[in-house]
Amino acid sequence: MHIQLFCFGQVKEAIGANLVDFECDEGDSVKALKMKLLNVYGGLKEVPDFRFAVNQEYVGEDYELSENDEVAIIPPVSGG
Amino acid sequence: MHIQLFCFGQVKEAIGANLVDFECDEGDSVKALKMKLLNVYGGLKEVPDFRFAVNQEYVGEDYELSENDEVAIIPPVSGG
Amino acid sequence: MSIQIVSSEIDVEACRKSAAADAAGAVVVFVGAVRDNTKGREVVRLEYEAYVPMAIKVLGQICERAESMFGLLKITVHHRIGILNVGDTAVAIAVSAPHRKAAFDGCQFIIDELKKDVPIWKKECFTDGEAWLTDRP
Amino acid sequence: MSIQIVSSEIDVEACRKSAAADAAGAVVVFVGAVRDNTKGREVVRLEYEAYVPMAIKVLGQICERAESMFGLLKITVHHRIGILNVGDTAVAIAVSAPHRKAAFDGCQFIIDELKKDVPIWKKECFTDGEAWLTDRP
Repeated sequence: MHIQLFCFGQVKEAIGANLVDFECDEGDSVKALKMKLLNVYGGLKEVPDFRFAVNQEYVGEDYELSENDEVAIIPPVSGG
Repeated sequence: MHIQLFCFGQVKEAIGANLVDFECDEGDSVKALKMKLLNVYGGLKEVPDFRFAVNQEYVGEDYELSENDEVAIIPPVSGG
Repeated sequence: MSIQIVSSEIDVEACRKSAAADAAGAVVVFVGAVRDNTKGREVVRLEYEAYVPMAIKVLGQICERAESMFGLLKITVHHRIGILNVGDTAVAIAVSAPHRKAAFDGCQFIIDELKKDVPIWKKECFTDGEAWLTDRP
Repeated sequence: MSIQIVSSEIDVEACRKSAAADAAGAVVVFVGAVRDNTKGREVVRLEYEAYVPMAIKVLGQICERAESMFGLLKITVHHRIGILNVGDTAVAIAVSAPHRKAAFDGCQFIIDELKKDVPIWKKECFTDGEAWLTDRP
């Protein structure tokens, strides 16, 4: 299953791109995606407490992903 | 003893002027002045909780007045 | 510190700019404006008067306390007197601080104290009469 | 309600004016500016980036909550992204309310929530290095 992954700030630097196409399995939770990402991109371990957003809403780790979801990895925000 | 009396807002309307020369006795306290004023200007009784300032500082009722003091009667303020 | 009682229009943007500082991460501006109603009664205009020299003196004392209590960097307070119409700015308070909490707290402190102690008065002129404002907001 | 993420200079005065309303007795404006130092380290410039569509969406949700929690009349939030220098405005938040307490509380709520949840990031560039800001202020 194919998802779009948006990366910002420290995450973007850890992954080396601000948009990547990522393959995961049908029915994968956000938690499963996180494990896979940490395996592929070791640099993510350096980023403190990142959250996930799906289709521009924050989601918990139990959220079940669907084909073509727009997923964003949100490192600690620092606007303002 | 001679003092200058500045009047504002409701006090000005009760007294009918914004500056009056007022005679009181040597060593009069603000409290004594207040009693005299209430006798002369009955309309002052309608003004809620006015305070006194002498030479542009708030003073308590025990404050002892001096010749040529600039006294102001301060009705409830409503700036802003 | 800039404290003024003026009888013409207040330039809020100039107040804000005068409070800016390189060490300031936060500027908070409070604008008190003439509302179109007071508890449902339609307001036509307000008339402000002040005991000007004392108002400036008391405002200065309030701002000095705010500066030391909250660590403010710059403070500007301009209050207008005379006849004001709906929408007019009666007071503008601009403060700066390294961080936002101090700026919010300091600005709110100044307007709260102003409303308690600064010798300025407003008479509200309604469509059906007029009254000196006496109840504290 | 006006919410914008912009890459050019923010017009704070326009933000303030857009929040004015005849029923408003109070307008509070918060300006977040680039400080010349962070904990004593000299700042050269900041680089802001945002996940723009989500930032606008989350800001909209925050402003809707603020509106109903505090009874705000109008709200304008403009946040700048890109490269900013010392003194530049990073964010301007202007809110109006019938009375001042609601305006202060509502404005402070919006900037507090913005700093917790809106997907915007700043990298601080010092004279001696650079770092993504991660500790919450």
